[in-house]
Amino acid sequence: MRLLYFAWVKEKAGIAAEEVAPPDGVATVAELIDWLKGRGPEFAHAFARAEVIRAAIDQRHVRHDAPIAGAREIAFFPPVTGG
Amino acid sequence: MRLLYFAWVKEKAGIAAEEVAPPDGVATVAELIDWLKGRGPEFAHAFARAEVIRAAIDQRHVRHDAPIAGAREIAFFPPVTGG
Amino acid sequence: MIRVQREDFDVGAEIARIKARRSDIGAIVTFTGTVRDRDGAVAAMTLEHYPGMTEAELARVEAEACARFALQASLIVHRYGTLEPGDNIVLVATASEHREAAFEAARFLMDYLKTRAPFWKREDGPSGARWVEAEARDEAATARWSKEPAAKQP
Amino acid sequence: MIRVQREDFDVGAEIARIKARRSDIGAIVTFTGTVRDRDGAVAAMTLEHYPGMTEAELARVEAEACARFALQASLIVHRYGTLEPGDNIVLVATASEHREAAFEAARFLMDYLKTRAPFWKREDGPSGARWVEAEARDEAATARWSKEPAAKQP
Repeated sequence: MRLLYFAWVKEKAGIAAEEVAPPDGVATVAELIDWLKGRGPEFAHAFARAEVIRAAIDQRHVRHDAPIAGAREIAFFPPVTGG
Repeated sequence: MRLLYFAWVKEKAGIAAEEVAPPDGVATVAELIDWLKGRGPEFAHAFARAEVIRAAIDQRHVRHDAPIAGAREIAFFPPVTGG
Repeated sequence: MIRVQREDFDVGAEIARIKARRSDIGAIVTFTGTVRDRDGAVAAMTLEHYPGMTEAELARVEAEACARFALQASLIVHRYGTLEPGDNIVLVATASEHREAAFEAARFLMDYLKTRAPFWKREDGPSGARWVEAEARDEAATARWSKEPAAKQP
Repeated sequence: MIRVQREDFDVGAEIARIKARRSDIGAIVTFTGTVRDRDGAVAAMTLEHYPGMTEAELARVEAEACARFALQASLIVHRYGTLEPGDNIVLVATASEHREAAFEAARFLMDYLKTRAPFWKREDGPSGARWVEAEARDEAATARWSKEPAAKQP
């Protein structure tokens, strides 16, 4: 699946987009975040306050308990500030 | 004092503006309307439904119980429909 | 600022004038009221008004809005004379740091001028001319504001 | 209609486009959001967004507004890229037969896009760059709509 990062999540993670293949036990957005945090200090830093990070699966907002099975694109970003 | 009429009040009364000197007993807007109704069939027609007619004294909205003493200009008109 | 005029207005130009030479505004709301043709029933509309009182009343309404809401600028333009379907009738514009005050003030101005400003609409259609009747819901919309706190919003 | 663009927009031209070739509209409300300079603290603002999701989310917000309110037309234009104080950021326009629906729908669109559309503002000032933080009152403004009846207004 393809992961996208925006705003300060992107800056802290040091990457804008990547392809990943998380292991089988990773079933929800929350579990994906936990898995990402273990990939290195940048990700641990970017997702340190996981509760403020918002997620979208295939360009729709989802909660952290959403299942990721079948997702093609998952994005992580801070609360939006447009308008 | 100067009287002004607008919209259908003007059309029914057949006059847009006039100078009048009502007798001493005419102290309020309501009494002025009663006096005007006695001046002829056009005025009786224009003010037949007195309760829907709005009034302004010196360019400020007033109720029918407002005193007319000292008024320079009194206007009568239907409820406004601008905007 | 208020203007009562026969001529049309240009919403874009009015917004540009409000924004000119300042960068402290965050939100601008405009309301444009237009002559609505109801299935061909309106060939033209004539707006009569009470010169002198119109300006005084609009100025009072605008002053009341400025007292209630944290506005950086406000504008009321109201036309009179004969208009055709689609023509502009009234423009209200409000500017504020935040959208809440701009939205509320624009709505307040429209609600108040609908029941206070001395204008009368006469519609001319195929079946003759008729004076437009005031709507009870406009009175209700104005009355709503007297129940709400008059505190300035941020 | 929705547009996501780097270029500026012209409110007057957008209103003219909405009104073109029809005379059934009675009320047009516009909201323009601009870059606000807070006492010289903001030299520039950069709007990042999520191409693809931005368009999808704005289309969903607009469809929700059309389902809730009796609109004759609606428009959302949102800019991205680097902007300066005073520059336009967002335009929302709504047209309806009556002012209530136009006002309510414009406010609904702004409240929803503030908490749903994937944009992020970065302010560049004399003391460096900072990401603008989301405001709790924007969440509250959006939540307000889920308490209200979704019935169409006249």
